[in-house]
Formats: sequence, structure tokens, C-alpha cells
Amino acid sequence: MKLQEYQAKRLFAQYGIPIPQGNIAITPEDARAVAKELGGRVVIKSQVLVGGRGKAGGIKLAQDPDEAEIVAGKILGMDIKGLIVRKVLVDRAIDIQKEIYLGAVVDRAARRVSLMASSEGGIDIEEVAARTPEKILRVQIDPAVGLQDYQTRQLFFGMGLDPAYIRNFGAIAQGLYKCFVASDASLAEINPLVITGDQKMIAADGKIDLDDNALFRHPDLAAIRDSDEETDSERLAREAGLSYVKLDGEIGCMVNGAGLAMATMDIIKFFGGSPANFLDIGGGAQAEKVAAALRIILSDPNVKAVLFNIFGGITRCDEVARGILTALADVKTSVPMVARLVGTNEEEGRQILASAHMLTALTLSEAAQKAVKAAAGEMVA
Amino acid sequence: MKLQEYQAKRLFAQYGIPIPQGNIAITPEDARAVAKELGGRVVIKSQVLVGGRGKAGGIKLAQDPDEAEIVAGKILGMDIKGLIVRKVLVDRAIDIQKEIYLGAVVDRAARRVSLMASSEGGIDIEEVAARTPEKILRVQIDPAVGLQDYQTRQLFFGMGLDPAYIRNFGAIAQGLYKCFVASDASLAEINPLVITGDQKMIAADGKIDLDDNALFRHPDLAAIRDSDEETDSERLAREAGLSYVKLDGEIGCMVNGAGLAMATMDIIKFFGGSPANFLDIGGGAQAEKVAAALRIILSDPNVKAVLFNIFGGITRCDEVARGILTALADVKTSVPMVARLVGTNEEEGRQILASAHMLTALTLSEAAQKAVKAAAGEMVA
Amino acid sequence: MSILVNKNTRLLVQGITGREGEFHTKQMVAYGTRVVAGMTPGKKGLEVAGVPVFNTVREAVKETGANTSIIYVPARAAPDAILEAADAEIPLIICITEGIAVQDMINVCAVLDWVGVRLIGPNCPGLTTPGETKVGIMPAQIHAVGPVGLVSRSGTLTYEVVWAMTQQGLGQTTCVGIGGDPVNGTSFIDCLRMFEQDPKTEVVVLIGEIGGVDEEKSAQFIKDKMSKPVVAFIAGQTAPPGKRMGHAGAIISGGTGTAAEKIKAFNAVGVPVANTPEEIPGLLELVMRGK
Amino acid sequence: MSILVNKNTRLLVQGITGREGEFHTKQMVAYGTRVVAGMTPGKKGLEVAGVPVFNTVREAVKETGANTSIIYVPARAAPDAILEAADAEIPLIICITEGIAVQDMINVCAVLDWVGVRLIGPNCPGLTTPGETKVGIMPAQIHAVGPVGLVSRSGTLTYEVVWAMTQQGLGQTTCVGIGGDPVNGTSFIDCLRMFEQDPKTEVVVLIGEIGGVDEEKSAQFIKDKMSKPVVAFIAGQTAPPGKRMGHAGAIISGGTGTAAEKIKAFNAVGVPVANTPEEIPGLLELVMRGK
Repeated sequence: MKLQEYQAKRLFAQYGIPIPQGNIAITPEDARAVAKELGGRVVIKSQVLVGGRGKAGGIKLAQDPDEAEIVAGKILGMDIKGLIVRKVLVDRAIDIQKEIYLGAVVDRAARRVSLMASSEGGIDIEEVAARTPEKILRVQIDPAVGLQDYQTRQLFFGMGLDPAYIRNFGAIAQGLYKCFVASDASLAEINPLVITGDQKMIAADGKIDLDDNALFRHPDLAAIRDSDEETDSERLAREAGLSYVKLDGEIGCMVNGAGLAMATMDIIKFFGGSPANFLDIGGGAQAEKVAAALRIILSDPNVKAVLFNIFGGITRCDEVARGILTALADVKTSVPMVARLVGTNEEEGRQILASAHMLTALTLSEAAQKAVKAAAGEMVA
Repeated sequence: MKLQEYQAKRLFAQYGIPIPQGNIAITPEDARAVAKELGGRVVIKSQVLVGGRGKAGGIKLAQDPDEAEIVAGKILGMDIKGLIVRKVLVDRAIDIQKEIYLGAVVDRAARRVSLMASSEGGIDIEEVAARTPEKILRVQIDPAVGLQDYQTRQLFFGMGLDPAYIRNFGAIAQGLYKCFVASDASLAEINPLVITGDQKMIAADGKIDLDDNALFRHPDLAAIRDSDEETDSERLAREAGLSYVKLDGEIGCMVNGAGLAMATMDIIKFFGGSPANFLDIGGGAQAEKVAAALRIILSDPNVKAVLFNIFGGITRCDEVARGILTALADVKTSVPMVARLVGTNEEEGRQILASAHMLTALTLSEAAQKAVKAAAGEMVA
Repeated sequence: MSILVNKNTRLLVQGITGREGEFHTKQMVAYGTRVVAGMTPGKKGLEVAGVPVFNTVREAVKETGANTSIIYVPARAAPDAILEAADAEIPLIICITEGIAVQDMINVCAVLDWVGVRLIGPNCPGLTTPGETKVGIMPAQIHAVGPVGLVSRSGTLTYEVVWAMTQQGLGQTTCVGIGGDPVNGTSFIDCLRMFEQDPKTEVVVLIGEIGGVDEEKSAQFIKDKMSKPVVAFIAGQTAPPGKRMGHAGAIISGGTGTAAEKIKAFNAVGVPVANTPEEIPGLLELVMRGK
Repeated sequence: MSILVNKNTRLLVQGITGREGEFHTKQMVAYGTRVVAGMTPGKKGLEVAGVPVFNTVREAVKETGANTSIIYVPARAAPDAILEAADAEIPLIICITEGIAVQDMINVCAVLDWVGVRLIGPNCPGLTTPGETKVGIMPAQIHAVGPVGLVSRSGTLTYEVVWAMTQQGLGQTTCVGIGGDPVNGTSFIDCLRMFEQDPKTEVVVLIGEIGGVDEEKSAQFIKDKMSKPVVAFIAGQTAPPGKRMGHAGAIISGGTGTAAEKIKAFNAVGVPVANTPEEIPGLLELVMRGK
């Protein structure tokens, strides 16, 4: 689960990390009111969970409340990479002297949390990593003792900053690590961390991704999920316990197992088609869950064919077949479907589907090829 | 720093450990009021930092508020092993079905925190350890992950308790460990942990020793130090940064270094004397601190001789000598003194003390023998 | 021969009285796995599929000589279960459980590294040495005895590949699912090293997916340390960045972890990468002939 | 020969610009110790007694090849300082600092054990190999070169014993103060093992005190593993139970840690225990003659 910028920054503030004064606005009038209360120049920032908001025109300065209202009016309702802006953050503008980067991530290879810092802040850290990897400094944190001050000093001196800021930086780095651990984050970034004209350090932007597997420990964080950011399909899938990712293609897929689901998408592509989604029904899915999955697939108007690829182990093919029929009983559709069911109870599954007059296949390649042809409107048997 | 029982139990309660309802009383009337509020039978417990309160008559039951007032009246003001009872804890009496022991300690050999449990609760755990060591179960806690549930289950099943209590016990054990770590304790004991007639587990008594070296992290705990428990000398020593322990003997000692201070006491004993105190002035002590130390020693009416044993390294003998003279300028005393100063600036030190007409010695044995004789009223030179 | 598990494996099932634990215990017993003990706190004295249940792992090990443990407990209890097995000095632990918080795994791995215990998983299908033992949830009938070692981050995709191999007459020494989580106990390289040393394994199949850099490191290891041929498959070529594809570990983030990079790394060291699972048997025959 | 430190010791001083750090740096340089670097964050470019100061330990090691570090920083900063030295792969760290919280030391020791770094202390006087190097705060003039290895939990009591030996013509190979805290880096046994292996050491003096069971374990070790004679002294025979005698570790609690038990343990394995520090040289001559 990803937090919006304003949510991330409010969480940072709880761990002693300085953030700009500001507030959320959902109308231009709100934005004027916030700007008036703050006084002086403000920055108006679209709250959407996507990178490149600035380049897309979703972040703008305003000199006074009047301009704040006008600017907010332009940003609210914008479409940024497919997401509609429904909230803006109105922050007091900062006098930026220098921008650095500070982030905490799970370092998979080291199996530890790493803290990363770079004197090249304010821009996409991936660009820095690609262009000047030596400008990204990194320390790995031993879980037995947590982040040590010497590690924050290694980052600090490595960036070559003015020693006057060493305490500020150390406190912010410790706050970020504590925030990361306490909220079970998988990513927590301050980019940029700004050194201001009046000699302070402040988190001008924030990003936090939470570990979904640990949300049970954080009901307070789970409760602030921003449902604006989910499509209806994504919400339905989440509620049904399905792993679902919408894509731009035409062939809907329903598969048991994440690796096999990815492989199925890849094979559709390999045979010239394009997958409409990733969908993993998980292990041992019951008919009801399968039906929910099919309804979600069919609700995508781009879908021109559906491919069922089930390799039954714990999952029973007959149960999947029953779920498919359940969904087809409510949703009338003319979309062609290809079923490839192998493994546990495959015979029973095929018999159940016989009534639905579906295309069938024995191998994954055969199934993918049939689905690609069907989506292209070609007759297949 | 040791916490009183009521302080320990209140701290336990913050970590979800059930404790009896109760409150503190400093007068018999208070005790009646508390007992009335609680209703039913109560137990009245002297709050002094010493073991064996029960045997000494410092813990008694009372059937009603009238009896509570009478019993509290007897306990308040009692002298238990040299400590005057100034507070009693009035707790609702518990219906005891079974008593177990649960404690967290620093396991020095393992360099970890250990949790110990025994089905033989309610009595001195040292007795259990001596008599039936197999009845003490113990798990060591890895600081990287903390106390694990499997460890609490090992203790639980090892004690052979009714599985119905497994969750209660697990929660109490986790609470105790969290309390131990969060308050930087060196010892935290629940003895007894009581299984009640109504199927609950409750901490009937509690003991916490805090790590003095970590008190800086716990101003809240440092603030509840019970000064009733300190003698004036102990308080003065603590405030002057001296390590001081009062003993029952006649020869006051002032030494630099804890090991040497203990060895000095031992040698006094070896030569037939008895030390009046342990006193370590630490490394590099200034005259002022030395003077404070001597004043504390001389305030003990049992002291019949004083031995200064200084092996100068960082500590300068001249500085010690100056401190001694400073103290002797205020405190007029006829107590004989033996000075043995060696190491850094020993000559200067001896010259400064020449005016004070003290006994001197070159070796520790010589010094100790002279002090023993002087304390016995024998003339020495 | 084989790696990690064989007919001498004496298996303990942690969470044996749960729905999944019971179901798979029966399946494993039916396959011939020597399941010697089960463990569920407070359930001592029960039996599941003829297997005695104990209250603690220590007790189970003491009474039965279990030398391997498999864990079917819910995600919140799994870190504790892993540490309990390690504390009882079981040298090989397989954790099937999906959905363990990543910071819990960071802490658990720190302890396991310290005590020197091997963990397979979590979020994995376990492992099978055909004809000897099945320790996990893989369907039994897809396997056959043969010269191919297999290691995979996936579950059903593995079955697909194994089944395709078995149908082509290519049996397996051991099939290991290392799991789809970002932080796990055993890496591809750990398994490649063991397969390289296993006399019966002639060729290795590696099934990777997007996320992390374990495949890239494996390519380097194959180049530097392996004499046996390896064939690879990478799932997720069509996965978009920033989206978690089911597995917690299957995510392209920070510009790394793409299938293209992984395929490139394998190609660079002469490891053929299959386009579809069905191509794998053919590639295997090719590299085995080329030896 | 000697143990742990010698003329090849290249010393880094952490906290070199502090009052104590500066004072003892000068003393060590005067003794002939090769102090190659100092470290205080933000003080790069300064010099103390001709020794260059760096911002981080890594930088100091890289620039000067320091192979041992001594720490003179306040108690709250000391755990971090120890871990910084370990992270920079300095294999031997001496921590003089007194008053470190015991739970901090538990955590630090867990990391040090994992990375395999040796810590002497904390709350110790350091160590001296007479004629070669002094790494700590022991007074220089009390030492002489000779055949006695010494290990102690105490500071000034050690000086007393060393001085008594030196006056009797008994010099030392190395004198090690392991410190008076309940949880520390190096035990008596660690040092006994090294003295046993050191060709120059002919006899060992062990100075213990009340608290813990390190002395009892040492007695067992001496019986099982040592060929060289050992003489002991135990401080605290007159200490009352439950009271901390200065050192955080010097406390009789839970009925263990008494001087009587420790003396009994040594006597039981034939290790003579001196009644006074001044008896030690005589006992040494006795056991050396008896060899």
C-alpha cells in the first residue's frame, strides 16, 4: 500500500522529521483558505500516486491566496498518467539552498534495511543511480542494534555537506529509519531533503510504501488507504483476495499461481497477443472466488478473449470450472474463452465446462495461440 | 536503582501484566480508606527494599477496613532489617490456587537477557535454585528478534501448567520482557505470579532493579527514586559522584578504584580489623570530591580510624592530599588516619599531608596493619 | 543422490493439526515421506495420519529424531515457528507459509545466519526428491526420477515445467522451490552450488521471475563456478514496473529487477533462456547433448 | 612475544580531541605506542600530539592502516563508537569508557560476535605489553619486561599488583584489563587461552572480583586446558550481598558471585589464591620454581 505525499509527510513528522507547514485542499476555495492561513508564497501539489507530477504540471507555485485558488483550480481534476487529481497539498514555499536525497529500502540481496543518501536530491534517484552511481551512498542496518550514528555520519561526510548540519541530518536519518521500521515500510524516501536559506533541513517531499503483509500490525495506517487511487476492479479484487493488475491488452487471463500467471501473460505476448491483466486466484480457490475473478476480467471493456490456465495441485479443476459457470450465469458475454485445465480433477473440470462450449487446449502454448486468434476475431476450434 | 513493590507493579501494569487492585497508604487512616474502597479482604504490605518482609511481620491480611487500619498501624514505623516502614501497599487479597515464579535477568555468561520460570513460586528463588535447580527453567533471548512465543511455550509446558493458561502466561511473559527492555532493567521479577480461583493469572508481588547506567534514558523512572531508602550518607555520595557502601566496621576507607577499594577492605579484615565502608573516589578525582568523601566517612560514628589508599595513575596524590586537608579544615576530628599514597605526584602529596601529622605507609599491608592498630586504640608510628 | 532431502529425511510438521498441515501431511505420507512428528502447541497426544503430535519442537526432536521441519502455520505465527525449529537445532527448515512481513524475515534471517540453519522459503512449494521424499505441497504425480536439478521462485509454474520435462522423459534429482518473497532463506546460488556438487545431477533448470537481482548473481556464479549446463526461464517479461505481481518479491522497482536484464545476464554467460515452459525439455536435451 | 598488542600495533584513538583522549594519547605516544590516527566527527584536519584526526573510522583506517582502536568517548556514544570500529573491520577494539548501559552492551556484543571482532572492556584500563606498546590508561612506569601474563577485571588494583611484581623483579609479557562491567567483550578464559599459547608467558596472574561466574569458569579452564601455572587474587571477600561495589559487575546477587565460591573454585584446581596483592610475587616465584 502506498501513502500519498501528505500522508507520508505527516507520518515523518511523528518521528521528528521537519516538514513544511501546509494542509490538504479538495476545492480551489479550500486552497485559498489554506494559503491565506499560511501567508506568503505557497506550493500547490497534486496528490496522486505517480511519479513525474512536476513535469506533468501537477506542482505549481502561487504568490498569494488569489493565485493559489486559480492554480488549485487548474490542478484539481487534472489527469496525470491516468489518475484524476482529487486533492492538492498546499505547503508553505521553502527557500531552497540545496537538495539532497535520503531513503530507506529493503535491500533484498543483503537481507537488511539499507539507508541511502545522495547529494543529488530533487531528481529521480534512478537517474542518479544510472548516471553517477558513485553519488549514491548506502549503509546496511543490523537489526540487532538498528541504525547507528556512525552510519548516519558516513552518509553525511560522504555527501560532503557543511558540518554545521550534522545533528539535523543525524536526527532526520534516525527518524526516517524509526518510521520505516515502526510502520513496516518497504520504502520510505525524502526527496528532496532541503537545506534552506535559514540553515534548516526540511522534508519537502515524501514517499512511503507499506508492506501489505504487515498491515495487520497497523490498523491506523490501513485505515488511511486512499480509495481514490484504486479502480473499482482493483478494489473488488483486493476484497476477494485476488492478486490483480490491470494492463492495456485484450486477452484476459485467469491463472493459479503468480509465476504461472506472469508466464501466461508472457506467452500471450510471445504468440503475438497482448494480456489485459495479471490475475492470480491463489492456491485452492473456491468457486466463489473464481466467479469474482471472471466478473472482474469481463468488466474490462478492452477484453476480447479470456484464457483460463489452471495447473491443479491444491487447486481443483472442477472447482474452478464451477466458478466459471457461476460467473457466466450472471454476466452475459459473447467474449470467446479458452480453457486449459490440467492436474487435480481435470476430467471433472472439463466435463463441467463442456456445457459452456468453450475452446479447450492441453498445453499452455496451444491455449495461448487459440486465445490470440480468438481475440483477433479469427475462428478457432 | 531499585523500585519499591508498588512502583514495580505499576510499571508491570503498563505492559499489560495484571496486578491486584490496590493503593499506597502512609497512615493507618489512609489504609482504612483504601481497604474500604477495595471492599473485602485486603493484604497490607510494608514497602521497604529488603527481602523477607513476610517473615519479619511486614505483610499481613486484614478482613475489613477496621482491621486494615489496625494492621497498618502496626506495620507503619516497623524496623525491618534496619529500614523503617514509611509506606504500606493495601492490595485486594487474591484467591491463590497456585504460585509460580517468572523473572527476567541479565545472563552475564551468555551476554543476553534470560527469562526464568519455575513452578515453585512464592518462595525465595535462590532457595529453589539451591534445592531443586531442575525446577528453574530458562530461555535466552536473542536481541535481534526479542522474546519469541515458542520460548514462552517452552517455559509454560516445562512447568506442566494447565494448557488453559497458555495465552495468559504468554502475554505476561512478553509484557515482562518488554518492560525489562524498555526500562533498562537489570532484574524484573514476578514472585509469585498467581493462578487464582477464578482462572486468572496475576502478579501478586513485583521487583525491579534498574540499570543505573541507563537511567539517563528514563527521567520518568529516575524521578520516582524513593529517597526514604537512602541514608543521608548514601545520598551525599551519589550526589558527589562517589561509589559508597556503608558497612558495619570501624575503619573508614578512601580508595581510588573499585577493585582496589574492595581489596583494601579485605586486607583490613585479613589483618584483624573491620571496614566501615566501601568508598571509591573514581579516577582523576579533584580535591573537592575527595573532601566530600572524607566528610561522609567521618560522619559515621562507628569510624575509629581512616585509611587512605591511593595508587595514583590518572589520580594525582597531591590533589587527594589537598582534598583531605580541605575536609579536615571543616570537620574537627580526633580519629587517627593512615595515608598511603603512591604513584603520580606521591612526593607532593606526602609533603602536603605532613602538616596534618598523619600516619603514613608505603605498602598496602603496612597501611592496613597501622589502621587496624589505630582503630584498636594502640599507639602507632 | 539428490540435494537437501532424501529417503533419510525424518520430517517434523509444524502446524500439523491445521487444515493445510493435515491435508499435506496425508499427501506426503502417501508419497512415502517419513513424517515422524507433528507439532501444535497444546495438542500433545493427538495423532494425524498416524503421526504423533507434540507441544514443542524440542520435545518432538528429542522423541523422534526429526532432522527436517516443514511449517504450515499462519503468517503471523510463522517467524516464531521458524525460530523454534532453529532453536531445536533442526538443520533444514522449509516454510510454506505465504504473507510473512518482510521485516520479520529480515530479523529471522539474521538469527538463522548466526546459528547456521538452512531455511527454504517462505512462500514456497517445498521440495521433492522424486522416488524418495516429498517435503511440501508439489503435486506428487508430475515428478519422475532423472538427471535434472530444478530450482525455482515459483509454485505452479514449476509444476508446469516439471510436468513438461516428465512427459518428455526427463526426470529430476531434486526440485526446489525457494519461494517468491523478497527476503528468503535460500538463494538460487545456494541451490546451484549444491546441484553442482550432487553427482546425480547432470543439468540444472532455473526458473526465475522479475524482482531483485538473484538471477543476475546466479548468471555470474554459473560462469565462475559451474561445470554443469543450466537452462533458464524468466517469468514477467510483460509485467509493468511498480506493480507487485502476486508474489511479494515479484516487483520491478527502482529500475531494477526487469526480466529483460535477467535474460540478458543469462544469455551473456551462455545460459539458454526458454521462451515458453514447453521449450525447456528441448533446450535441456540440446545442452546435455552439447556437454 | 606478547598477546593482543605489540610493536606492530597501529593505534587509532576514537574521541582523541576530548579531555581524556588527548591526555592519554600524549601518554601513549610518550611510551612509544604507534598512535597513527585519531577520530572525532567533524574535526578532520586537526592534529593531537602530532596525530592526524579524521571524521570517520573508515577514513582513518584507509589513510593510516590502523589495526587497533581505543575508545575514549562518553558512555552514551561508546556503543556507536565500538560498532563503527567493527564496521571498519578493525579486529581489536579497546573501550576504556565506564558507565555504558548493559543492554547496549548486550546488543553490541551480539554484533561483534557475528562479525568476529575482539573487544577489550568496556570500563577497563586497557592493556600494556611492556617495552613495546601501551594501549590504555595504565601508568607507564609500573611495568617491566618479563615472563608474567596478567589479566584483571580491575584498574588500580592491577597497578598495585603490577607494581609489586615489578619491584620484585618480575616483569610482564602483557597486562590486560578486561573491565569491571557485567557484560563485556573479552573474558578471563579468552586471555588465559592466549597466554597459554604465547611462548614468552611462563606464568599467569588472574585478578578477579565478586560478581558473575567468570572466575569459576576460568578455574575449570585452567584445570582442563592449561599447562602454565596460574596465581589468583579475588577482591571483595568482605563485600555484602546485593550492593554494587563500584563496578557495575561487582555485585553478589542471587546467591552467586561471592569471593568465597571463587576462591574455593581456584583452590580446588590447585591455583594458589593470594591474601594480599603483596603476596602475589612470592606465590609466583613458588609456582615457577615448582614447574
